Amino acid sequence: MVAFTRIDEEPIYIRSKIYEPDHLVVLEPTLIGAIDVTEGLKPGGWIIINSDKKAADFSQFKGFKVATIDATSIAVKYRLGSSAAPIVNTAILGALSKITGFVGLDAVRDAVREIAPVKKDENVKASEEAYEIAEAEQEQP
Amino acid sequence: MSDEIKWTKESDMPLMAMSLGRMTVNKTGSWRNLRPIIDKEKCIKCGICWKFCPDVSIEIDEEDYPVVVLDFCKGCGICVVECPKDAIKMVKED
Amino acid sequence: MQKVIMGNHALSWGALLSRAEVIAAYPITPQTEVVELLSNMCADGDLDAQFIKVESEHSAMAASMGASAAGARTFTATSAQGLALMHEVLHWATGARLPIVMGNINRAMAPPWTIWTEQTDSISERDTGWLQIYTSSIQEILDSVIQAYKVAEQVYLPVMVVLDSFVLSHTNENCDIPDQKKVDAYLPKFNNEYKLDVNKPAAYGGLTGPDWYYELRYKIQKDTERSLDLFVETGKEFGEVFGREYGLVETYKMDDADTVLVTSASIASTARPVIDAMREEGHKVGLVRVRVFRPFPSDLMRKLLAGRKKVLVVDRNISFGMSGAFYEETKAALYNVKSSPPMWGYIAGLGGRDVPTNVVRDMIDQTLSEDHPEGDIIWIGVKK
Amino acid sequence: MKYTIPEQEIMCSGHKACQGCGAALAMRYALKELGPRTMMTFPACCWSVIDGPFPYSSVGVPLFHTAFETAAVVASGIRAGLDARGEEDVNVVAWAGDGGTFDIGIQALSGTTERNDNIIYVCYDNEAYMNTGVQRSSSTPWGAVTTTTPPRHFKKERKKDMMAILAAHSIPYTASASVAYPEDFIKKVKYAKSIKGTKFLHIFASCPPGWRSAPELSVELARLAVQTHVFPLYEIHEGRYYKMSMNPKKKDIREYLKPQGRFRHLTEEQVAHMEKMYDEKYEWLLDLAERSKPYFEAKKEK
Repeated sequence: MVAFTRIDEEPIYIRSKIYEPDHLVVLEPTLIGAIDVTEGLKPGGWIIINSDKKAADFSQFKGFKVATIDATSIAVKYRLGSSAAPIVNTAILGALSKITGFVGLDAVRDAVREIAPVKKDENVKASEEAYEIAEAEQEQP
Repeated sequence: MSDEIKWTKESDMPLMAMSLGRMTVNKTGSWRNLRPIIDKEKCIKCGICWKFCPDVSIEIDEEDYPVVVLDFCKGCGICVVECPKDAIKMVKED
Repeated sequence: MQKVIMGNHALSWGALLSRAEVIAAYPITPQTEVVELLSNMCADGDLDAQFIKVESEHSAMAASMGASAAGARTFTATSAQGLALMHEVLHWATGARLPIVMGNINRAMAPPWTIWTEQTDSISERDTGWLQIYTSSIQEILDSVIQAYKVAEQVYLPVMVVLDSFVLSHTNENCDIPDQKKVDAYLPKFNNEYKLDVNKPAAYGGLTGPDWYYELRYKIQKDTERSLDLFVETGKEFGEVFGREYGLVETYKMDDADTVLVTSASIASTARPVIDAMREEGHKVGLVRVRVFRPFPSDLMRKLLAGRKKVLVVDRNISFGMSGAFYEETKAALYNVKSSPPMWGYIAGLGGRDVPTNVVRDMIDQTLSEDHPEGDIIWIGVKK
Repeated sequence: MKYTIPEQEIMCSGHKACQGCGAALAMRYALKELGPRTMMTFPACCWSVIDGPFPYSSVGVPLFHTAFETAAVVASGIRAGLDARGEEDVNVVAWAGDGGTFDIGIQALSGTTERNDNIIYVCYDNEAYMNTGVQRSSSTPWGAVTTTTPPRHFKKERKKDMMAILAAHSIPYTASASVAYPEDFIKKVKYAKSIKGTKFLHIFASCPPGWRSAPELSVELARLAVQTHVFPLYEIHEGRYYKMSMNPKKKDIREYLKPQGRFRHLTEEQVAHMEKMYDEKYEWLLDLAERSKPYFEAKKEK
């Protein structure tokens, strides 16, 4: 499954899919290799991967910047979803905001608190923890 | 009893098909071929004929006798069959 | 209050702010979030409404009819197969002059099974007498529900607020949630003067012969025509109160446009940046987004389009054996007009096929490159 | 005079029912008890015509004519609308024929009933699509001739047990009644009025043109249907507890069948077969009623 987000200060009119994203978030790392996740991704863009590996382990993504976050472990730790099917979106959001700087941590906290249907505190903590530990890696050579 | 409603133009009508009068404008007595005649001698004022009239066409007078409302009686004859004293007979309409 | 909400929730918020008193609905993808949120709003006491959880869409509309006939402000929502199932009672709601407001999420019709966007479901209901608003943003969905009641309750006709499946229904977007007090002032309590009333017993919808049925239809048409002005008036008033004005159509860069793109809903939104880009290249292109499709704003379309060099209409729907509906009706409006421009009719995006900017651009480019359209239907992107 | 049923007449004369119409009688009785604070829905049925053409009406209460399959759910909607308006004391009544109840309307009726919406649903059963000219419905009894079940191919399927279907929804009250027993009929309407939830009344309403019987025999035939155990009068409380309203000594079914043209083609063998079906059903009912006795005794003590 793919989903798209457009972020702007101005009103957004385009209501189609995104074919050439600036950045990419991979929630499910097993997709890497199964499909070309970078198709259309603009050179120099961030790839933020939910993985317990290090960014350097994804050496195949040449020409992009890679960051990893073990969102699954964070989700499991805060009992978001189940161990078999953890819900990783709030953790990955924390990492995304840290790495890209699109929005600050306070905004993430507020949004998660407003939108999370259950376990609001745990979801906020997951975002915070991911924000804390996510580290920007260097561009892949 | 309500009067017949007569319109000449659309602006006279309501917005939707909404009734404005009662069906008592429709004198169903004209449907009748046979007319019930009540024999007061035999009548015991039990009200059974009044009770079983599907057309609300039997009234009870001040002396408790049933009276057929000829404007509306359709002449079905239920009252004749139901009368326990054979006090009602159907006769041909003129 | 600013809030990021999905299109479906914009419908729910619209119903909440309009103080809907009865809601009757049946779940169907992609409409479910509308009723889920409304159920929660009722359960939490935010919305003081009776929620009838019916066993089908047919019953959703029938229950809405009963509630509306009893004088309650009534809301429902559906999509595709559900709307088609309602067909019979959609006519009933109009004939009984019931100001029900319904959200319809445009989903393509089966078979084959599909859940993605296409307007053929609501277009198929264009002759039921329901007024139809096609929206193009999350904000507009919410705002349109409130306006819909204001128009519906003046002309005693039902209104359908239409939005694209997923493209709008499931897109989360920043939305201004209007202040309840302001909404209350804009949309006061409704006193239905024809409601069922034990103190004024009347039968509604009894057998009507050819002598007066014709006049009842005449009245529906007259009030439908009257709603054109009401959409403009209430849209203007909405702008004064809430800062967002709405009309029958939305125009963009039309002043000196010699080629005009006519379309609706989310495609019209995507087309805006295309118009911008082409303007920068020196093409005199403009955009007309048809917002109110029923009644069709024929007069306004004549004013906007007569005398232009070329018009192209993009339809995300098809009336098999003819063409796209917006094209049909735009063309019909321009017939008998002296300076009627040649008109290209494109079918795009059926069954949720994406319509990105480059596809919009292709259609405009093709129009610019031809002197006259070939035929009534131009398919775009058929895999051949 | 001592009236055995309420004196008030809400329904007026002048309506368009045929001579000797059981459905008209049923409406007259029901409204006597329901009174003026009542609203009704009619799907397509005889009563859509009986009530009178626009702009006239006979029922004397607000009435919403609606599509064939929607009587119950439009009533649900009216109930919700009235509750929203704070008019909770108004009786909301869906008034439908057997076609609109047994056949096309059963889905919406089941929905309303499952939700236990606070309405009274009345099915006036004349055992065929009489309004369209006597076509068979799933309420038409075994053996009957209609325009779609001609004598050489009379109806070979049994009448659907609507009472049991309704009872299976565990609604508070389900009852059968007959135009031949107005006091019992009205007692049942009165009880239905007094409790919340979905109440279902199954009314046996004779139809002279449809049954090919004499109009003057309408009440007598309805009475014979009860006396021959063809249409027993009983109540089901809470979907489980059965109570016979009366248990008359069985009369010969031939007395009921003979005056009706719709049964004239039946051979003696077929009549015997028919009688057996009714007898079995009646025994089954008596058995259920017997087993329900403790419930009603306990209720009485309270």
